[in-house]
Amino acid sequence: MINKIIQSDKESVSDIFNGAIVMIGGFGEAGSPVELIHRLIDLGSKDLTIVSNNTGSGNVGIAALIANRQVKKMICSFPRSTNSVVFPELYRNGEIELELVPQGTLAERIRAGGAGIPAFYTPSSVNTPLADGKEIREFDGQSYVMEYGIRADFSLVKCHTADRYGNLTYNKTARNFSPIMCTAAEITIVQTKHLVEPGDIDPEVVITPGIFVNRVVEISNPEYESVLVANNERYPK
Amino acid sequence: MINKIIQSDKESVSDIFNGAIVMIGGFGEAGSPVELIHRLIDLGSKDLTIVSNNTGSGNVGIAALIANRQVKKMICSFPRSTNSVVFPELYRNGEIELELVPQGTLAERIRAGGAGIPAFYTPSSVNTPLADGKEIREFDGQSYVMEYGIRADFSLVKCHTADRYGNLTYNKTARNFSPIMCTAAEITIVQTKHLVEPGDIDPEVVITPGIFVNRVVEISNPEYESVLVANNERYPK
Amino acid sequence: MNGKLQIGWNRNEMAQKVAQDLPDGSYVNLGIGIPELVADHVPEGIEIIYHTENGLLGMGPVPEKGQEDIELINAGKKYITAITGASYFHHADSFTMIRGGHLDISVLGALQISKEGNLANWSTGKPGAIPAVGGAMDLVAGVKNVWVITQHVTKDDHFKLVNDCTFPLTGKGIVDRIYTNLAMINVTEKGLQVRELAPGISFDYLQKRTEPTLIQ
Amino acid sequence: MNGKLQIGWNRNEMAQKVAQDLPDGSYVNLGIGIPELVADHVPEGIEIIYHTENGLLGMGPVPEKGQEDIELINAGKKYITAITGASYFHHADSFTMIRGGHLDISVLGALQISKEGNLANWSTGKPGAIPAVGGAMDLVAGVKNVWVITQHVTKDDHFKLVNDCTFPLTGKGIVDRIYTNLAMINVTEKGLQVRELAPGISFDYLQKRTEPTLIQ
Repeated sequence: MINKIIQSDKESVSDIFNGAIVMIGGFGEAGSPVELIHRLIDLGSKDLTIVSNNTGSGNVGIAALIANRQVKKMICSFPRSTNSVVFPELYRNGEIELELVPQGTLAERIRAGGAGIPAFYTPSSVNTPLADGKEIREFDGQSYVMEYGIRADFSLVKCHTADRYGNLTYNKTARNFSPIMCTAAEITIVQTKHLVEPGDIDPEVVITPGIFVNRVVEISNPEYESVLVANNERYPK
Repeated sequence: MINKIIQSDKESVSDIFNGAIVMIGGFGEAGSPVELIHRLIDLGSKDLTIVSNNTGSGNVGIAALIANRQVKKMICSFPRSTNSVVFPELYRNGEIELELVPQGTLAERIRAGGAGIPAFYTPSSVNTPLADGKEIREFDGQSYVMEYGIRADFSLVKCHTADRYGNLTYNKTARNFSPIMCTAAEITIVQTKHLVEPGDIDPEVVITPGIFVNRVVEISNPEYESVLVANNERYPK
Repeated sequence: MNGKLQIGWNRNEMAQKVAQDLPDGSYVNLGIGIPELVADHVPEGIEIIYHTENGLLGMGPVPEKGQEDIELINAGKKYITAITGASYFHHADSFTMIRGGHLDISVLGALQISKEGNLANWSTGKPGAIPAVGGAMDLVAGVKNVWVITQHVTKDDHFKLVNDCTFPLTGKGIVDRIYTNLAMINVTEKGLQVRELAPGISFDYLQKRTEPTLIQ
Repeated sequence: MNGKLQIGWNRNEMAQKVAQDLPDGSYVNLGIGIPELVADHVPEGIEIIYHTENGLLGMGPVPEKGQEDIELINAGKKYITAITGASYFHHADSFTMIRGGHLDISVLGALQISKEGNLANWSTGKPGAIPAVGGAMDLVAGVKNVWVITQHVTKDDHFKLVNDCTFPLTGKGIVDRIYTNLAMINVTEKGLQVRELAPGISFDYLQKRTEPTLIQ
């Protein structure tokens, strides 16, 4: 029997090794797998490359992972936000690398990684510093920049409903990068709010088919960054 | 008010011009927009380039469009099937062009066309005659072939449920190429089995968001190729 | 806002100007800041569909107090609602809409706009600045019409409409219209053409606050 | 089938051999023809998920007579069912599974297989032949393990296991295992290695019907 459900969130991330490339779903706090990130902080793996749209806020979630000096490099589109203090400070001190990628290019690079496409051409960032040093090529008289697919060792994502096959659905704009990140990692680890029986998710509305998922952990009452930040919480406490 | 519903199927296709590139959804008969194709036969536009996975069966649907000498060129992955007689005959006589594309490359080229990606690299068809004359490039020691995005002037697709915004859902394996074809055409024309009010389709389960759709025609009792072929039907009758 | 007297249109009036120019049935992406206000000013009787690049087509108004949903936010990470007939999708599909040319209009903020329609809106390039690009480069590369809303000059009275952008570019030759507190301006092949002056603003007053020579 | 006596395993037995080798929990794509029979022979107690490239993960058995659904078919356009826990998706997503390396095993038919694991299975290249490739080139390029089921020789007794394919290739160096009516053979760096002979088939008998020199 195929059963991707793992009882322990701690166990679900236990093989994330030093130097791993880890994709983390979410746009801002929506869809951010806070519990999985905190278990990664508990684990303490170092020199991680994190692929995620933002760098977190306050001292929880991704920001806490960065503050805990586990992240060597961020690949993201928007490394600052209202309550973002950790990344900016380390970045100014030269203590963390940044690969800044336009948001749509980031999404397409992740999708390409998952789809076996090693590289593609996009009009985004042409004639800007973010295209510096990259191959520029004309198609039909327009210029495009070549970008590479990205693959990760692990993806950590949060979903709304999952079954033992790893079929997933998401909630509203918490979907964002997670479905494509599920496709682009060797090991995809999912925290779900609801765990259901196979068949409870209509085959027509599955967003992530189970083939893209390796492990599912039920986290029924997930924490949210904004609530933790408002309460001045830190992780580790 | 946005209202993409058109009452007349005849009117919905009336601007398909001679020489147009037309994508047609469907894999075999599943998802084939038979009524829209027959209206295109009524219209009689010539020198069409048709992008569709197959070449139809019997003397209805795409096969009838080809038999009516409206198609200059087929771009497809599998131009023969059990009851396919029209295309093979014209092809052997040199009366129709064929661009044979691996099925996954065809899908990816259509998706790229819709996503503003002019070209990408794929491992499919490397070291085969279908890569002849195409650019081959190495990434990480593996060879890939460059393929171009495809865009069309029109896409004709069939869906299960639609609303006036052009939001669509599909039925089972009748989904196939249609969602990506909707993204890749200047004008996307959809025949739907069911027409509903906005909101009747849950925003979480919309497969084709309305932005990709221009016209929706309700065809409540669509015809199916296999039934027509079994009854020895021809179009035009 | 910055202690100065309001000259010309205020932020809401600028947003209203943009809203009045949106064609009925348009698909529109609103950037962070003043562009967000556009949604409040759409004339009655027309229907605009708002896209937010984090995965929603059919963005609705700000939710009532207490009705906020942490998992329903816009690109600026603010709480929003979804209209009847909306749809959710993932990021790759969202940027298919943007990069694939499916949106009609992108309304963005700006740091600098050049007379050729170059836009700089993501980084001052200064040492210590944290560069953050978000979806801006995809929007200007993919959306048919790019409109900018911005104050006409910086807070310390530097030009924002310049001969050449000194800040890093977001895109080259991509701005079509500029809505400022002082004027509405089209970017044309011949240069910046003034379409309308704010009440009480003279052409000379505008020209003094604009580096490139304006076309009347 | 062709009037000859059955030598070695029949089609169902070949399919059964493949089925017995599928690891529990595998994601498997079955090609058209003999590969389709594999689904009927999976041992009890293990769970295999079948993918059909026209947009279904979790393909189930053939439907009962009268229960066919025109809009639920496999890649061979035959009526199928969907298992509990299945999912539907469009073609680009389906080939993300294939090209992206997410499937474990692709089981395909063959016209020719070379000693280096080259496969020809889509065209004889003869004048007048209608070339039709379908998803075969994507499958062999993207799926981790490619297994072939085929009769050991052609109907008119020509080699199918050859030194070099004379028909147009589907892929180069991509076949891992060959299941024929006469033997199970692994494609190794050293050449074609026989794993098992069908009952009553000697190594010499097999070698005579195989162009490359076999490894015992």
